[in-house]
Amino acid sequence: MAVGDRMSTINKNAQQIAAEIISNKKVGAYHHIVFAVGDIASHVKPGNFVAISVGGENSSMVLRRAFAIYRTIDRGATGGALEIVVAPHGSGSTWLTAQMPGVKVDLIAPLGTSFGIPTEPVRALLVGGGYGSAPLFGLSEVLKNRGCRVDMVLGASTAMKIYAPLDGKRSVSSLTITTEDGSTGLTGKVTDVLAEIIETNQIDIIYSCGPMGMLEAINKVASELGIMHQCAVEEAMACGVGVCMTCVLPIKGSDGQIRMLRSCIDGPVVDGDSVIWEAKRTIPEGTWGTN
Amino acid sequence: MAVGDRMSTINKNAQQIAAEIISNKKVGAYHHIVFAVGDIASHVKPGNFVAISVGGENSSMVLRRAFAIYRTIDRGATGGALEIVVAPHGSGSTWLTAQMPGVKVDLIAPLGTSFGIPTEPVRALLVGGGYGSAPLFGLSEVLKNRGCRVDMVLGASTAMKIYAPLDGKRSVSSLTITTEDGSTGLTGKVTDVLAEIIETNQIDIIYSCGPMGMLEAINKVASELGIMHQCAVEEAMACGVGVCMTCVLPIKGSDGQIRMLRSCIDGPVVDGDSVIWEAKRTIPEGTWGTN
Amino acid sequence: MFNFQTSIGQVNFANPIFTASGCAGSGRELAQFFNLTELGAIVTKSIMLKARSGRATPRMAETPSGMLNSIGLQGPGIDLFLEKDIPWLREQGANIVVSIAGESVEDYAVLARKLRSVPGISALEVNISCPNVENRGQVFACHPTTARAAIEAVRRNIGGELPIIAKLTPDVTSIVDIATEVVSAGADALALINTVLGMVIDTNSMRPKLAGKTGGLSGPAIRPIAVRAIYQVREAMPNVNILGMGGVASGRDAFELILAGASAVSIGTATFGDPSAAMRIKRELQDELVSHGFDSLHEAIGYAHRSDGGLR
Amino acid sequence: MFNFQTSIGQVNFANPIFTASGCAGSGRELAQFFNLTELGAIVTKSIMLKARSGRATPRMAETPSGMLNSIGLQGPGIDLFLEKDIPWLREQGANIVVSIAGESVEDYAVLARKLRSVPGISALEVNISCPNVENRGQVFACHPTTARAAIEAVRRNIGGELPIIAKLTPDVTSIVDIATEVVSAGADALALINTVLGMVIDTNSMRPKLAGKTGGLSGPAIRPIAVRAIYQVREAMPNVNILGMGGVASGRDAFELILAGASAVSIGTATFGDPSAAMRIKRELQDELVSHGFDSLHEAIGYAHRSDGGLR
Ligand SMILES: Cc1cc2nc3c(=O)[nH]c(=O)nc-3n(C[C@H](O)[C@H](O)[C@H](O)COP(=O)(O)OP(=O)(O)OC[C@H]3O[C@@H](n4cnc5c(N)ncnc54)[C@H](O)[C@@H]3O)c2cc1C
Ligand SMILES: Cc1cc2nc3c(=O)[nH]c(=O)nc-3n(C[C@H](O)[C@H](O)[C@H](O)COP(=O)(O)OP(=O)(O)OC[C@H]3O[C@@H](n4cnc5c(N)ncnc54)[C@H](O)[C@@H]3O)c2cc1C
Ligand SMILES: Cc1cc2nc3c(=O)[nH]c(=O)nc-3n(C[C@H](O)[C@H](O)[C@H](O)COP(=O)(O)O)c2cc1C
Ligand SMILES: Cc1cc2nc3c(=O)[nH]c(=O)nc-3n(C[C@H](O)[C@H](O)[C@H](O)COP(=O)(O)O)c2cc1C
Ligand code: FES
Ligand code: FES
Repeated sequence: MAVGDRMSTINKNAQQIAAEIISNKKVGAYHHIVFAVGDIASHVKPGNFVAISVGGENSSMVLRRAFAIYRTIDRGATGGALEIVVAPHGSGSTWLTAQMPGVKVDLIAPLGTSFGIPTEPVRALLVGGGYGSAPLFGLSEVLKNRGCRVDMVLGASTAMKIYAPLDGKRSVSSLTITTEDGSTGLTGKVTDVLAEIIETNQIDIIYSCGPMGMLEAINKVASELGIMHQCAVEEAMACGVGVCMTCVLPIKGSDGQIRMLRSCIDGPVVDGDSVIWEAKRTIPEGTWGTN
Repeated sequence: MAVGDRMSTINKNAQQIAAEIISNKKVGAYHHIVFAVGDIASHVKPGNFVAISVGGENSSMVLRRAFAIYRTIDRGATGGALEIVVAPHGSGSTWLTAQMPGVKVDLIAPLGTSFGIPTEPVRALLVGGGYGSAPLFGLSEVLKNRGCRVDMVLGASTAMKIYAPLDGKRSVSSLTITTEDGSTGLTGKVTDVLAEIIETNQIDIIYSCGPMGMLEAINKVASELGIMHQCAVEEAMACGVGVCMTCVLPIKGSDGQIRMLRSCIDGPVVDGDSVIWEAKRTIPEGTWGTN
Repeated sequence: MFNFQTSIGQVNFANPIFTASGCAGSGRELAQFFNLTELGAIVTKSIMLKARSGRATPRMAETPSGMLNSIGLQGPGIDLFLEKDIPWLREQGANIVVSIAGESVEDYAVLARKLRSVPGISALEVNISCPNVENRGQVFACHPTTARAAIEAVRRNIGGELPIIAKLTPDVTSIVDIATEVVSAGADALALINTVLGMVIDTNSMRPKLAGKTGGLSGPAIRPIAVRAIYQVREAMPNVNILGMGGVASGRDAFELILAGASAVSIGTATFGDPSAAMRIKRELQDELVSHGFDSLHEAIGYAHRSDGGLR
Repeated sequence: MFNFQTSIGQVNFANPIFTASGCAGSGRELAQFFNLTELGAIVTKSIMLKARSGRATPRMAETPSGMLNSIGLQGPGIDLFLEKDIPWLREQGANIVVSIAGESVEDYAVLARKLRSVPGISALEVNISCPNVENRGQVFACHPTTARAAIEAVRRNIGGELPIIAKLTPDVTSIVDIATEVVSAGADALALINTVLGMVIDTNSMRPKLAGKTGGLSGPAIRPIAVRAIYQVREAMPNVNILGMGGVASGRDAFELILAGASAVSIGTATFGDPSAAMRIKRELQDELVSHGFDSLHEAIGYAHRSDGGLR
């Protein structure tokens, strides 16, 4: 997926609405929350995200929170629904997970890039960490419909943090689970099992979503094996719509130039190899605009 | 009531608790809200107020809001209840009036001075403006029990803003209502009818609660007729417990000295004649500490 | 008919709601949410001479009723900006205020020269809240002499009609002193206020949250500082137009800055929470003005100064 | 056993949670809510030479995540204070830090002389964020020379053991410059930060909300400014103890100021929202420290400065 060439299509389908919460259920360590969003649902592609205002009126939290879209149900302008999976973490996500059905929240969707869908049937491996599994189920359905074989690896620190709903599982040919504490599946990290699964299933492309450290590790494996890798990154976002420049990542373009690109506009889905992973808290040398 | 000599008893009975809302009902322009407060109820005297945190977690409102206590029901440590009457005005009161039964709020009570109760049976006139009527009903019951005759005048801009519950009305010998728009009772202000009622009923003492402008006007009438007047003042309070010095009023002590006294500690109930009413946005000359 | 027009240094704007520099992207990002022509003006992010990567990430931290940012003026540099962004904005019919920032007095001079003959620009906002690389990284707007030097360089080179709006930082002992200095150096108007220097420490990592350690505090948290700065400067220089900003999130807030002395109001952080904030605020502001009996915006500007005197 | 002790300029305190000057009344008001001996110290409201009425009302306005106040140092004057308040606090067994404020350099000198032989005081906090009547009402702490003069006057007159904590305002171009100056003038420690100058306009009356027009901004809104000031000063003078304050409302917040470099933390505005805030914060802070693996408070002080260098 080429980045940096979306200027004319920025936020093209994004709509800002007051969306009613239809359902909010605890699933393991997460909350599965469903919103009524009308025809927004018809514009969402796997990998897109939603930006939600938190805290209600008089909130001391001035910024939106971004959530990967788990899936949408397109029933037109009245019945469309959008689903997300939220980990109660800090104050914003904890507030959101405490909201009851009937409450309306200010929501903008769809935002950001989506996973690139191959035109030919390929063998795809989907790798998710924690709630990062959420956007992968919608992706797997799309891939399936294109005739792809889809394998999946999900990892987390512990069983409660594996998000793998039953109907989601059905859409994949194989599902491998790893937990660091061994409370379910294999003991270890997703990267411990990648090489074997890739070889066994002759994987052509990896799609991943999860913590940045995990994405980096997956990319290392993919690079070494010369396999394409698209990942959905997660950088602190203040606006989610491209106006604040807080969410940037050093990304190498097709011209070989590293640029600080916005992960909300040129991401969250990016080519794993285009990201300069080792640039933690620094600007990589040679980045455009460092001289 | 002598002010300035309460140092040793400051906040004596005050307790800070998480109080559950038992009921929240709209009454005219106001909300009548009942809290479960346990044995706090047994310490409340007419004129005391309660200070409530507003906005919940992550609230951008850092200060408590003060509300006159309408009445309490003393059923001991488990069953005690405390009632207030709230006008949804700005963000804090609007938040409070939107809270449903079951919600717990952080509440401190009882705070401040109370109305002085005469040792002999007297003829008392209670004058309330808007939600300022609230603390007068509890007062009227106490006075009744002491054998006093109680007349009442309530005023507001319009009928919806007259708070006069049925059982409250029963405790007074006469109730006169004035509204500025004439939508109920007599057209005009409370002060239009005071002189006549005072004369007719041979009033010995006036108790009042309401907007500062009204209290000042009542005090003028009381002064002219040489009648005692106790009023519950309302100054912007940041803490409600005497630590911030924001809520001060210029008050003349028994020694003739004007001091800037805290209306949360030395008030809200003060002698009408002790207040330097005309000192709006200024420090009266000769106030202690002006040199 | 309510008259919503305002002026900043001889230039008229249809309404007083502007975007704040650095808070509206290139304009394209917001165009999905409202028509840019509905703004009094779009103020571009501060553009520098050369392309700039900005600071490393993390670049932001949420704070109570506000946020910290340390973008570090990421941008394409003036040439690409004039080639790509300005023509696009002109095509949209947007009213454009260009914000410039330099690392040296010479930078400001060159930027002004590059802009002097560009058509379709309404005013120049000169962001002097940037480190002066020639003077130990001290911020231009922090000292009267460097503030003056930057503004004089722009004044000398901009020529003609384009009004200069000098944007000041509140992080000074006396903002009135700096304001006085830049006006005497040739600024036609003032933009008040830039962000306040702040810092957040991440209590998990136990290190500064931002890669750049300190950042600029913005949002409702700083509104009282903005109102104070605007009021003080208006009191000292009642005839200098002020473009006010700092924590405006509602029509009430915009009204507050106008009463303090702002002729127009820029919306920054509020846009991050609500991309259509500027339009909402514009509607709410008009309602406030009308409900307070004003027939025009103009009458309300600085209205809080009536009758009683200066700051006590 | 976790060691919660701290020290400010040679004096030890059992724990680092203090009240903030002007935010704890005379102590009596809070005594209903917790035992004052549980505090590291109670810092008294700034006391002046003579009784003072303070400013007219309204004296406060709530702001987003903060508040403005313009109390104007209302108080009984040093003599009554020493006669009534200090003995009462000593009776309670409270650890006492006395805050003083003057209108002239001579005031500070006289206050110090009056306090030098008073028993039961642990330290002196010198509030120099007050207008200097001898110098056009300019705030002492805003200029190196006047800040120095006030602290020197105290130093010369206080004699003996009593540590001097100079309390600074953040409303300056460089707080490090002022800090350096007052330390060289004899301050043993620094209190950072006093309130930030702000203003609110009441959009109903369309006038400044406070009778005194401007007021001091406090509360969580200013915490990022406090953290920045503490971090900067700690970086410049790692051996000078800092009493930190500004928007601390939780143990996490206190921990943040400690990581930035504070040896103790004062609780101000949070007490208005919750009279027992200091006790809650003390508990929460200890939990934070323990859960981060610290055996003592001491190890955490300034911990955010480890490894990488100065402010960029
Ligand atoms: C593209 C994208 C997709 C995401 N998808 C999900 C999802 O599906 N489910 C889910 O639970 N969370 C998701 N997150 C993280 C989510 O946006 C919040 O950051 C997280 O819930 C923490 O917010 P908080 O308010 O609880 O924490 P706070 O500590 O209150 O957050 C303070 C600020 O820091 C930012 N922040 C804190 N942690 C992170 C983080 N890890 N990444 C980015 N910003 C952070 C917050 O957005 C907020 O602005 C996603 C983030 C991004 C950028
Ligand atoms: C002793 C006392 C008794 C009170 N009793 C009642 C009562 O019984 N019922 C009721 O509805 N209200 C009462 N009030 C007013 C109440 O405390 C709030 O001030 C009012 O509800 C407005 O707060 P807000 O959050 O809605 O407005 P906001 O505008 O959000 O308030 C902002 C700040 O200003 C203060 N403030 C605003 N208006 C007033 C006012 N008129 N008086 C004092 N402070 C003000 C608030 O307390 C708050 O700190 C009383 C006030 C005091 C001091
Ligand atoms: C993310 C971000 C980027 C900013 N970039 C600039 C900039 O490039 N130039 C400038 O003059 N001000 C910049 N500012 C400051 C704003 O224009 C504005 O002065 C300040 O944020 C206060 O307004 P607010 O509280 O409405 O955001 C930036 C602010 C933020 C939050
Ligand atoms: C109502 C009020 C009164 C204050 N009075 C004083 C004072 O007398 N002397 C002083 O040095 N600081 C005074 N301060 C400043 C506080 O001590 C503290 O430095 C500041 O409020 C920041 O801390 P906070 O955000 O925790 O309140 C006062 C603050 C408030 C809010
Ligand atoms: S989150 Fe604002 S630009 Fe990406
Ligand atoms: S409200 Fe704080 S002293 Fe009265």
